[in-house]
Amino acid sequence: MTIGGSDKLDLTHYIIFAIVKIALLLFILLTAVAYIVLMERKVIARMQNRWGPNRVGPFGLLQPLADGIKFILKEDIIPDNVYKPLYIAAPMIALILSLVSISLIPFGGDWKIAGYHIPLEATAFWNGAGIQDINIGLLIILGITSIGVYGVALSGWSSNSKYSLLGSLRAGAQLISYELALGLSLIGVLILAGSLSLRQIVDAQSGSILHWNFFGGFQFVAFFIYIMAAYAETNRIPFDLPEAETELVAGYHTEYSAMKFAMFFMAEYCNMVTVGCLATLLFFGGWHSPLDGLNIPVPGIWLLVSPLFWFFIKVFFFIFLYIWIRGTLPRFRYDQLMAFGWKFLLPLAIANIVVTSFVVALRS
Amino acid sequence: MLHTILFLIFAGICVAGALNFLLQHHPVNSALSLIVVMGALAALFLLLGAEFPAAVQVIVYAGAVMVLFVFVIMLLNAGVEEQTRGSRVASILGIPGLIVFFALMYWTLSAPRSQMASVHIGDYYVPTQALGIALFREFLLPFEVTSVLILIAIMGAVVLARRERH
Amino acid sequence: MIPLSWYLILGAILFAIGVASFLVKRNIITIFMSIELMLNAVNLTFVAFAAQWHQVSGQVFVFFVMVVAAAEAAVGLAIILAVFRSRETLNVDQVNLLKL
Amino acid sequence: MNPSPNFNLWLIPVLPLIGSAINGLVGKRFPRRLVATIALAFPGAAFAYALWVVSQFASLAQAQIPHIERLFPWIEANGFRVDYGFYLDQLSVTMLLVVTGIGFLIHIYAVGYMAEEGGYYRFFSYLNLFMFFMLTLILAHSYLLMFVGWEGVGLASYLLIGFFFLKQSAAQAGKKAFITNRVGDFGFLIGMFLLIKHFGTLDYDKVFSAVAQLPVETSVGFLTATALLMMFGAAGKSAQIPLYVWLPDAMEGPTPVSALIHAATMVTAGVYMVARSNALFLHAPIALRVVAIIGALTAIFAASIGLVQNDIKRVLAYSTVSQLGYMFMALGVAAFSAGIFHLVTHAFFKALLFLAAGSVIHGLGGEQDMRHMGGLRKLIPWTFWTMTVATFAIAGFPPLSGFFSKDEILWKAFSDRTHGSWVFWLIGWITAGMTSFYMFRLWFMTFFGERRAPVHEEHEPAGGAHLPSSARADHGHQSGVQSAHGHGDHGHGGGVHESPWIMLGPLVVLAIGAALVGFLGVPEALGGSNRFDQFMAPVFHSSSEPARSAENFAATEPQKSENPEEEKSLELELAAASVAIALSGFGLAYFFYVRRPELPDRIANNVRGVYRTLLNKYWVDEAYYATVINPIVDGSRSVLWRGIDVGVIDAIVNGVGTTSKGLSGVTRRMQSGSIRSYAGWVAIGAACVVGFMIWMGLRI
Repeated sequence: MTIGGSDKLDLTHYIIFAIVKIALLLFILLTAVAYIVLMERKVIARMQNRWGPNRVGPFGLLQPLADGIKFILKEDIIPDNVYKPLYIAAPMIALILSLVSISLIPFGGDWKIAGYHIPLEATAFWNGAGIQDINIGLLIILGITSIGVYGVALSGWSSNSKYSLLGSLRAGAQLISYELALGLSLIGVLILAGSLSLRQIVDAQSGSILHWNFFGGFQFVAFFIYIMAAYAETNRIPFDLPEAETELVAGYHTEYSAMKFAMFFMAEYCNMVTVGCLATLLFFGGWHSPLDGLNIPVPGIWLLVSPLFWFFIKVFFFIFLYIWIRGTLPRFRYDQLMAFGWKFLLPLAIANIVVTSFVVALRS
Repeated sequence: MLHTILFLIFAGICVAGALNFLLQHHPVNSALSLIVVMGALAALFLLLGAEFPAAVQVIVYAGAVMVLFVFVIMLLNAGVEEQTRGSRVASILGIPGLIVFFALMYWTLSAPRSQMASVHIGDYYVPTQALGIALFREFLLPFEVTSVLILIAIMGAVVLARRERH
Repeated sequence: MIPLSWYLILGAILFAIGVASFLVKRNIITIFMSIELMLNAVNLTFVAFAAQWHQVSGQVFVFFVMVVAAAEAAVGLAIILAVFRSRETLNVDQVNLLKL
Repeated sequence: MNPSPNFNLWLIPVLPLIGSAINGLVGKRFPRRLVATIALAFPGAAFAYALWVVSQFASLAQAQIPHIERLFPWIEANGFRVDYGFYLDQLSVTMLLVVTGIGFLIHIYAVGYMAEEGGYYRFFSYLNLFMFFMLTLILAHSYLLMFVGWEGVGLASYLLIGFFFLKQSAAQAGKKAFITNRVGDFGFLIGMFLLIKHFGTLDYDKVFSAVAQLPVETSVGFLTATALLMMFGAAGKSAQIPLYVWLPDAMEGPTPVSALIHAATMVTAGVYMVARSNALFLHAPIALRVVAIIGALTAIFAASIGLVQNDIKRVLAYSTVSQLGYMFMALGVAAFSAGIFHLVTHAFFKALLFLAAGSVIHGLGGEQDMRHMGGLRKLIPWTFWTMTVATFAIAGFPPLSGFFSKDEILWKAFSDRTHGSWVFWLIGWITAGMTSFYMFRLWFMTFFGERRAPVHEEHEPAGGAHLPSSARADHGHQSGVQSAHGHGDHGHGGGVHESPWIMLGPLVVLAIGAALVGFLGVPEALGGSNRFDQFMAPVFHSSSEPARSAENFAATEPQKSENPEEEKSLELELAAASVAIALSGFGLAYFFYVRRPELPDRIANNVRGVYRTLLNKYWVDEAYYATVINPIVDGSRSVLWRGIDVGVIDAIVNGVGTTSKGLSGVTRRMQSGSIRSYAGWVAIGAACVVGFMIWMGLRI
């Protein structure tokens, strides 16, 4: 990682802070994932006019814990004739990659604790003058998500079963195709911000709600494309063909059980969180409050909390959107999926780039 | 210091992955070790201050090209390769030639007479803007030509892979 | 603080390994991948020289190499598919005739 | 160059070329009527345009003659340059009129004559092509361009002689003509090379002015050599000894061809060439003398052969040869204008004779043997009368054209003290007698007495029209049409028919011409003023005067004697003599072939040897075969073919083939098709390249 002016940096401090931050982040994230699952089940149940889990603890709040225990204690079955090294490696790849990408997400400015400036981002640090983060954070996230394919593909292939193979083939094709649309949809935002660093992108949107890319930057088309592609990337309904129960049992993780299965499961939800965070950062002003423009007097402590508050609100909204859509939409047919990706989203994204660049060029 | 450590780490990963690529008999393993090599190379790019190439390395190579390879391997269900005896020329001529080639390279590169600069981390750092400017100013024509090349490649791939109906 | 020749030698090593695997591998896909490995080695050399001469062009060339590699991969894999359809084998030693 | 107006002379040759191109390329699809129209239109236009040019030419000032039009540089090699240009003076004007006029008439005639033959369009395409080349030949302003026309007419004549190419003899005759001409052309070429070597140019005006500067060569020098080589070429083209053999065989071609090419125009090209180069020849008296001798010998030689031939066209052919000999004799005695004058008159009456003969053959359905003719006077009156005019003209009866021209030549041969001699006169005189005899023999045998029914088997070989119908049915699209000529019964039955008017028209016109053109050149002795001579004077005197003045061999006093009266009387006596011998020839022929028709055979039996010799043309062909042709053929077969071609050239080629085959057999192993072996080669190659580059780097 390029560390500008490394002499200003005390390496040991950096490493210590980083470790602490990562640990915190992991804990929060995994808990969040667990409770997102619970929330999903509840909401879906409501939408289908059921109760959902409500036995374990009050309102079933301990359900995730129970699930976790069950996953851990279950027997770990490894079928014969699987290609073992990859069969074991695949879920780890999936989970690790999805966890790594979260480490590039900035949640807010920085906290000053005991004379140390601590940026709310796992990989950023205070270089004396300001917050130094990765210049190409966005690209790295894209890279990581693009590598995420391997987890899916290899799992399907290594478990040596036709359902899994079909599922992973579908996943591979789907991910490659929608990655293009995803990447292109972001370029409009990049043009507006003139940078690849997530922080700078967010700062470019500071000010009132009207400066957010979604509204001020007229990037709602891009946002639409991004969400579609992201859903496909995360194999969520309506693009969940790789794990279409009705067709392929459970798709690429048919042969998995216990903790390995849990890894895939967590990876999927982590990715959902990442997508939500990205959407927030790129289109909805990150941690900036929509009320920034009209300065309402607020207590100082609030200034400390507000970025996190707004950020999580927004991410929560996107998680909810996921669940909402899952409860609403049917699944695509495979050819429809491809046609939609290649013939609709891709041209639309390109058109969006052209228009945006024209606008920017005219404005400057 | 830091640079040396990082370099050694990633170079080690590179060589190890490449050797693994060479020694593995199963295409999938080779492919995976190649991906590892590419990731390590991306890290080396970062050390050399080429961050955009690093990212593109990961996205394009690891994320697209290699996925394509793995995809094809899965599609054709390529198993462990059988050790057939093809022409002996490869081993008789090729290996010695290769060794000579590498020896020459090593000799020239490591010779003190090749005045190679030595680099810090970040003493030459190319911001993405600079790269973009270079690409769209002085290298505009090659850029356009490559776009044409890609178009042709796409069409060629489609034509070749289409299963002709009888 | 290390001399750039290390990078270049590393590139040479990778390239040599790529050539070697091209020579010894039988599976056409693997052979193809060894080409990618060589290209990567070349990219490393380009970047190293870019750092040596403080020139952007080196990295631009890396960019072009990647583009070409991608195109080549697309076409090459399509060819491999076609060949496999007609020969039912991926072993290059058995694909040494132009016509069946 | 000169201020004279631009006549666009190039139009004259190009018009027939267009016609030829049209007919040759797309004529196959056309109906015959259209083909004929095209074939007539373009030469007709050329003729008309030529007339206009001549009218303009008449109005040119003396200074503007010769009138030269250069179109574009044709060949430019350092210093040496040949333009593509045209040259107009009295000589070429005369030739122009003769060629276009008579050519046009013969075209008309041919339309009728060829009416039922196959390959109609092909025939007229060739004919127009011939016109193009002939006009190029006579209008050319440099020897090289003339050579182009020269070769071109050779080609056209070859194509037309072999027109019925399915007939063996025709094809043979075509080849014979072509090859014999090549022999002559070789001489011409060497002559041109000599000119280039010495003068560095081939343009007439430059060459002549250059020659005029040189002194007259009394011994054999390069002028003489050049002149002799030119003469050799001329001998080839104009069928002089020793290269005359092709002309009689050329009669295999259709009769209009014989008339146009082998009587009227092409064969006179040699005469034209020598006359054109008069400056050269006047500066090489020895060459001039050789020309005279060759001409005289050819004249009497061919005439003697003509005495006994039975094929009507062959008689005419030999007569043509002998008349050409006459012309060369005229040139040889420096009587150029006389030669050209005879050329003109001869063009008329000989063309007329051939056409009339053709008409006879046509009427008899392909019969050519005079022994099977006779008594046709009543049956085909028009043909008879025109033929009569022609016969009397060539026999030299006053006041017909032949008389004046031939008499002019004889007189010059006798009187010119520097170049002439009484020997030439004597030969010419005897030849005149022979000419008169065989012409009247032909006349009587054809038109008088009673029909002699043909005997079939000996009648077979005769006749250009007696082909397998397939030969005529050329290119298939004619195969249905049976030519009237082919029919046995049609020809030999009473059904002799007069030719259609399209054929008789040209006959009549030519007859009038043959009767009257003589009056162009009535000599002073007969109270005329030799207008033709005066007209031609500028061309020849310009160069001949210095020559004459510079005479120093043969005791010389000014050539016109001091008392013109004596001259006149002498000329008159000579004229009387020639008329007398013509008359005697007539009488003899009458006595032999009308009074006592059995007599000739008896004489033939008495002097069998002589008769057979004549009948077999002195066995010249056989001699040539024995001495020239067979050695060449055998040599080519045994040495060139078996030895050099097979032994050396083919051996080399095959050797190359086998060696490369063997080598590739070895190197093929490199191309095993196995990718990895290729990779091995590449690796070693890369190692070499890197090694080389590093080595280079170290050397710096």
